[in-house]
Amino acid sequence: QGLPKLGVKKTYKVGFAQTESNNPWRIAQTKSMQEEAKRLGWQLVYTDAGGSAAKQVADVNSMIAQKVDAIFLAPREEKPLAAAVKNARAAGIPVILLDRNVDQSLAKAGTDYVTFIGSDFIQEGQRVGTWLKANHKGQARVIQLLGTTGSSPANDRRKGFEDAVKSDTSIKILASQDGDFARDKGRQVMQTLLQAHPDVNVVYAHNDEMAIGAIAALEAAGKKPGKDVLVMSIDGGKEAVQLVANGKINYVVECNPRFGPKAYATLKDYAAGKKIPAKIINPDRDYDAKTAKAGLATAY
Amino acid sequence: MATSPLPSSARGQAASAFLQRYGVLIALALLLTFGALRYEGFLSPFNLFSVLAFNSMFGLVALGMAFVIMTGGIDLSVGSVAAFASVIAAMLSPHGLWLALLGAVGAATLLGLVNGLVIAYGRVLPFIATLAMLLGARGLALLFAGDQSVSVSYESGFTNFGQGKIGAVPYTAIVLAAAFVLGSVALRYTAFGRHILAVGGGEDAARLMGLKVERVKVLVYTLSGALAGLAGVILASQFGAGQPTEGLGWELTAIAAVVVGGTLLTGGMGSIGNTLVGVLLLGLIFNILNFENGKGTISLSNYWQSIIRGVFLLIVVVLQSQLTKRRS
Amino acid sequence: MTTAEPLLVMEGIDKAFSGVPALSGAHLRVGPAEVHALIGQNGAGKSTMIKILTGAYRKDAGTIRFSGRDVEFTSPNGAQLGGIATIYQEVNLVGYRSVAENIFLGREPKRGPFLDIARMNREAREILAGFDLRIAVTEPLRTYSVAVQQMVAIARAVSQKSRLVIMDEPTSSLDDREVETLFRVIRQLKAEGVSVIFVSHRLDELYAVCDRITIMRDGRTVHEGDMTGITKLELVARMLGKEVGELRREGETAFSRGGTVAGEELLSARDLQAGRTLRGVDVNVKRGEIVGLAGLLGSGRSETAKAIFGADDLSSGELRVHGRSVKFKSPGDAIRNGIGFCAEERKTDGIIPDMSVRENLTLALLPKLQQLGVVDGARQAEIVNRFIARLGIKTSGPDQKIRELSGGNQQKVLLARWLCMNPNLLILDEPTRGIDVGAKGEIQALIDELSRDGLGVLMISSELEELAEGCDRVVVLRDGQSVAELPRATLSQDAIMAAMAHGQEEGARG
Amino acid sequence: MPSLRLDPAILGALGALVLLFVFNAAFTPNFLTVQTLNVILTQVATIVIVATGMTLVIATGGIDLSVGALMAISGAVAPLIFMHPALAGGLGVTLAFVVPVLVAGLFGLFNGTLITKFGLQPFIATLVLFIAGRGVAQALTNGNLQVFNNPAFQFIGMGRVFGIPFQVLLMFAVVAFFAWVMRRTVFGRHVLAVGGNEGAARLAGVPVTRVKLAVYGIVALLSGLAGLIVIAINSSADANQVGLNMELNAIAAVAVGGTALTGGRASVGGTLVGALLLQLIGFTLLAKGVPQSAALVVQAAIILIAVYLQRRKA
Ligand SMILES: Nc1ncnc2c1ncn2[C@@H]1O[C@H](COP(=O)(O)OP(=O)(O)OP(=O)(O)O)[C@@H](O)[C@H]1O
Ligand SMILES: Nc1ncnc2c1ncn2[C@@H]1O[C@H](COP(=O)(O)OP(=O)(O)OP(=O)(O)O)[C@@H](O)[C@H]1O
Ligand SMILES: [Mg+2]
Ligand SMILES: [Mg+2]
Repeated sequence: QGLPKLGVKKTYKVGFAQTESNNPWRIAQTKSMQEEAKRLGWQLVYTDAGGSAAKQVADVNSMIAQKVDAIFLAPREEKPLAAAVKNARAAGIPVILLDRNVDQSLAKAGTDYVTFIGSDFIQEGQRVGTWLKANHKGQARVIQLLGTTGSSPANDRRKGFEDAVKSDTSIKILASQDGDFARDKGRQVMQTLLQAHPDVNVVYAHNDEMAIGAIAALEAAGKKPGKDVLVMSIDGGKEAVQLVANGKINYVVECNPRFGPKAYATLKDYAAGKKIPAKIINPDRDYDAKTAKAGLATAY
Repeated sequence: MATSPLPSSARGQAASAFLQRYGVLIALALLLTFGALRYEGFLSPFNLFSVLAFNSMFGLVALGMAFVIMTGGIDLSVGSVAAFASVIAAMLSPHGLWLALLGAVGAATLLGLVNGLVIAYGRVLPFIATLAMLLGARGLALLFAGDQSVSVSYESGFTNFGQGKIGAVPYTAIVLAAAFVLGSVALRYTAFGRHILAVGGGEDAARLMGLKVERVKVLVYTLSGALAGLAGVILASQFGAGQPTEGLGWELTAIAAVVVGGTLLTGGMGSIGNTLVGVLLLGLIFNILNFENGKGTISLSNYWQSIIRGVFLLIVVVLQSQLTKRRS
Repeated sequence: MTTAEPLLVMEGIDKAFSGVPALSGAHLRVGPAEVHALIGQNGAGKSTMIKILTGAYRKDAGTIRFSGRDVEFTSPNGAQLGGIATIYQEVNLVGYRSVAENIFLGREPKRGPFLDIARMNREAREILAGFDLRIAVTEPLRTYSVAVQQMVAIARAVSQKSRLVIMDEPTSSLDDREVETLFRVIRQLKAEGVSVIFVSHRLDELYAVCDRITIMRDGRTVHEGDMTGITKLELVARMLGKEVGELRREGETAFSRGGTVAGEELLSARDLQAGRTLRGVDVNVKRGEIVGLAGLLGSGRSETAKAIFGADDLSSGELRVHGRSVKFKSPGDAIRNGIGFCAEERKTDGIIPDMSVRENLTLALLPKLQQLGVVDGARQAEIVNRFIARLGIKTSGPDQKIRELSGGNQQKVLLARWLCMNPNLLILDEPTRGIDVGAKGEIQALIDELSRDGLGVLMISSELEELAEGCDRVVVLRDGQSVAELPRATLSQDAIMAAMAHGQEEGARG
Repeated sequence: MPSLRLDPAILGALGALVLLFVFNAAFTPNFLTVQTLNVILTQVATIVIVATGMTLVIATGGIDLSVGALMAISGAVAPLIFMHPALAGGLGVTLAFVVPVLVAGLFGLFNGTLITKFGLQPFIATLVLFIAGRGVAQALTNGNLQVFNNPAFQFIGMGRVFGIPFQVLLMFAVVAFFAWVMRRTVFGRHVLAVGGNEGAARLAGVPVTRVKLAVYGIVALLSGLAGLIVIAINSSADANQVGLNMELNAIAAVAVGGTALTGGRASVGGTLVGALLLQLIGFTLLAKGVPQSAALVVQAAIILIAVYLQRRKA
């Protein structure tokens, strides 16, 4: 009762079930998947669930109906997408999960799907927390800009961070509010929170976009981001890394959306019968004032 | 006293009346034919029933919406209410399907009732009352769920409802069909149905004629809440989780389906059967786009897909309105 | 007349709308099996009285006894269940639903949980047959004319087997033959022991069918008595609050035609065709002339008016204004050519309910009241005040919403809308519909006077006396065609009636 | 003369606004500062600008769901112009102010045409662009985020005149102008007449088609303008995000501000009050640290209460 088999072929017809495409990170991920498929000469069936886990399951079903060779799935939600994974398996199609996992009690790597490739969101939050513990001076008063309420990266990046700083009494979280992973919303929320908590000296944003919005808000309020207020974020896109280099962001943990090469390589390995680990964690970098300039060239 | 027969009984009208009535059905048939000819695997039972199972949620929501719209109202809260119900269903799922079903549909019905009371007796316009519920129910869903998806129990048989089948036919498709048959009968053959249409056709007149307009309104919003609740139970059961963030934009899909089905947004006229056809028509478009992307000839990015969907909607409603215009 | 205990007693009824009293201490007594006339000037409070009785409005004070019990209906539904059926002043039915459904709405025949549709349609047909109305009961009601709708409303009310049937101006959109039918039904109801409250501004009708009368003025009941005990002149005097001697009356109407010299041609329409209803209408109007348009219901009078005014598309025919051939694409074009049109259905085609009397009155005039798009408020106010005074519009002020006015007063505002434009040609579709006799006289006199100053008028009326006395010429339509044209010399009610029914050899189209 | 007395329809919202203001003054630290006022006004500016147009549309008995998408389109077009190498300098910036707004206006006329010529119901007609419009914006930029730094252009979102943010001045100018239009001009009356009874208005010579085209054009132009402000503040144009949910925010502001969604009435001042109220609610909930889930419930309740109250006063 193992995984569906996949023969070795020159080209494959594969499906990529994207969650949504309403932010730069997702768009970069999609682009990477498309470009790499093109480079390999593979046929890619691309679907977009528009932020709905239910639709994503239906999307996967439509790929099954099209008899693709394999499915790459970026699950919108841990639990609902387990159903999609099982459907694919029942149809004899191997699945590789990208950037988010499915609920391990419902579907397991090695039996239900091949593997999970991605980052560990909790760990990302922890890295930010750990860096803060090491780098803040005096009392740290933190505003946390949360990702979209209810989404798993938001929940995990919050949990990782809060767990990491819990023990440190010199770090106090003043407020945690939903910035919807968006620049404009991040800016507006930050503006408002700045009024209520003028003594803030640390901002932790769950992604680059909100961090950039927060920087605009800080500057509009006459504060110097990076100096008066430490700014930290996750994603590590080029714009953010540049800001680290400019000293406006202090620390970024990378969460690289360029999945294409790794994803297809893994599939080829699987077809070739190689042993695939249950989890492939991306070797995500991080950037601070010292490493940013060097990293800029390779930041996505 | 003049006793002229029908004022409108010209011959040429028959054709456009036919088209108006069956136009959507013809469009659906055309779309299916197109898909069948162009894509391999499109007409497979797996694909069709998968589309049906997924769209059963929209179908139920659109059914409630159709009733609401026929009274001249609107219910923007259906998506949030369904999400809320899915959370409640998931929380109750360890106690078995029936309790989860009753509890979730009951809770959603309650929210629908609140909508109805606020609209009928509070005299707040439906758009605003249900807009508030759209926010409120979402908030409640997140509160109950603790901001994340809620697991359902797989042991209690709860998931059979959403995932089980008779032969190749999913239960959810059967539930959908049953709901529409009942709805159709209720609209056509019961006084309640007539009263819904009368309220939509002229609220003041209906009131002066002695109809209990308020009660009719409360009932349709409650019904819409209940059906959204049922959709929420299917959501939880089919996908194995109560999802507080699901259901975004369902109200627009449902409204579009109702309108595509030929129901007037101003109320007073409409068809239940065509609403279902409208749901399937809009649902199939997504499916077709997925298949088109699989052809490999072009890869439609997400934004091209939304442009295509918009243009498709445009074509359907323009044709519809031209037919209606020609008729009257 | 009746000595038994009255069926209905309303005593000391008070009602104020946002502080302005509409009824103060009004009373109304209706005996069993009695046809009771309720009359009064526009805005006297008749409709308000009725709506309080049926629970559509809540009274501020007073008592109501019905069938020997104190009652207070809280909704029209309650009144209906309590044995009171009502035909409200504005036709209030659901246009999209079928005729049969409208008749049975709220009391549909059922079999088990389901409607018995076959029975409903059958019974609807039977009920309508009692009104000599043989129409397809499964068609949406809105496909029929106002008159048919009005008859359906009456049929609905009468078929409810109530003890009291209220008719608030049921005849205002009916013509003579239908009125006869209605009277027959009323007499039949009376024979069955049902009482009827009958509101109308057509006095002859009251004498024809009513037993007793209640007259209201300014929210009070000013007279109560037997119909036979009061002459027309007394009745009008009571209603207007004047002495009988003050009322000098010559004809039935305030028109005094004859001897007017018609000027150059304002409008000439030849062979107008539109839709399925207009199949060749010829009509022309000269400066200073009042031309009547007569015909049975559905003969195409309103359609003719709308087609001339650019509100409906013409499929063929020629239209000349001031001798120039024109094609109006919209009413705006017609208005710019100096034409005004006061439509028949004021609720759907006339008033903007939520706008003030001021804005409603000057709506068509606005383009002339503006400079660079800005409304000249002072001139607007001046015009509005002038017409409120001139037509005696009963309103708490120009800022009052028009929907709060009584039906007749709304009609006056709409007339003013067109009069204030100083049009060359005015098309009036049932201009005095629902207007009390006092105001009617004033309006007729006004039309008369304006026509002497050169205004051309095309007037549609179902009241033949209005046409016979008021017009210089009457064009008669039948089935969408003009079939006769009666010059002043041969004008009489009988002549018009004959032409309407049979056409006339020497008619316009031969 | 239209009297200058306060429209009773907005009393509910105004009362709630005052109450909330007093509450914040008492319980929210640092509330009574110029800075706070600035934050609230700059954040509400785009909503008010769009909602003013929406007020006109709703007054004709219509609705426009496409405003957010139109903001995205205008926001996508502007950088294409001022970042174009051939259009560097003043010309590019000037065109970047004018062209995107006009493009949005054209889409508004498209909406209006669907409604007037094809007889589509406004909800459905504008749903088309609601679905497709954002796609158009993305197609223009190939889905990419456009990042820029152009102080001349960004003046519209970041500039100040006498210390007052330019967008706030713009907002007040728009409100004042359209309040005046609705009160004093023929066009204003025509808008109300069309919404109050379209058939009757037509028979009274009101150019119904033109009035409707105009209001959908106006709301689109204003949305285009708002789109420029949003991208200017953020130094970036993100077709996915610009104007997201704007239709609901604008409609809610209009409704809370006392303009009936059934048409025939309009209160531009009320819309300003309504938008401010909603913004202040958001501000208060954020400042008090209420989590999103609870905040949604509170918002829902307050909207209902405000609408309910003024419904009784009206
Ligand atoms: N809803 C309302 N709001 C404010 N005032 C009203 C309202 N309804 C009626 N009125 C006022 O009450 C008075 C009586 O009106 P009502 O409609 O009863 O008159 P009526 O006798 O039926 O007149 P008509 O013969 O013109 O129909 C009028 O002055 C009218 O303006
Ligand atoms: N016998 C009829 N009974 C009722 N309605 C009719 C009849 N014949 C035609 N109609 C309808 O009447 C309309 C045309 O009549 P129109 O309103 O122009 O007539 P009219 O002479 O002005 O009558 P009315 O007095 O009712 O206004 C059409 O819409 C037609 O469908
Ligand atoms: Mg009356
Ligand atoms: Mg007529």
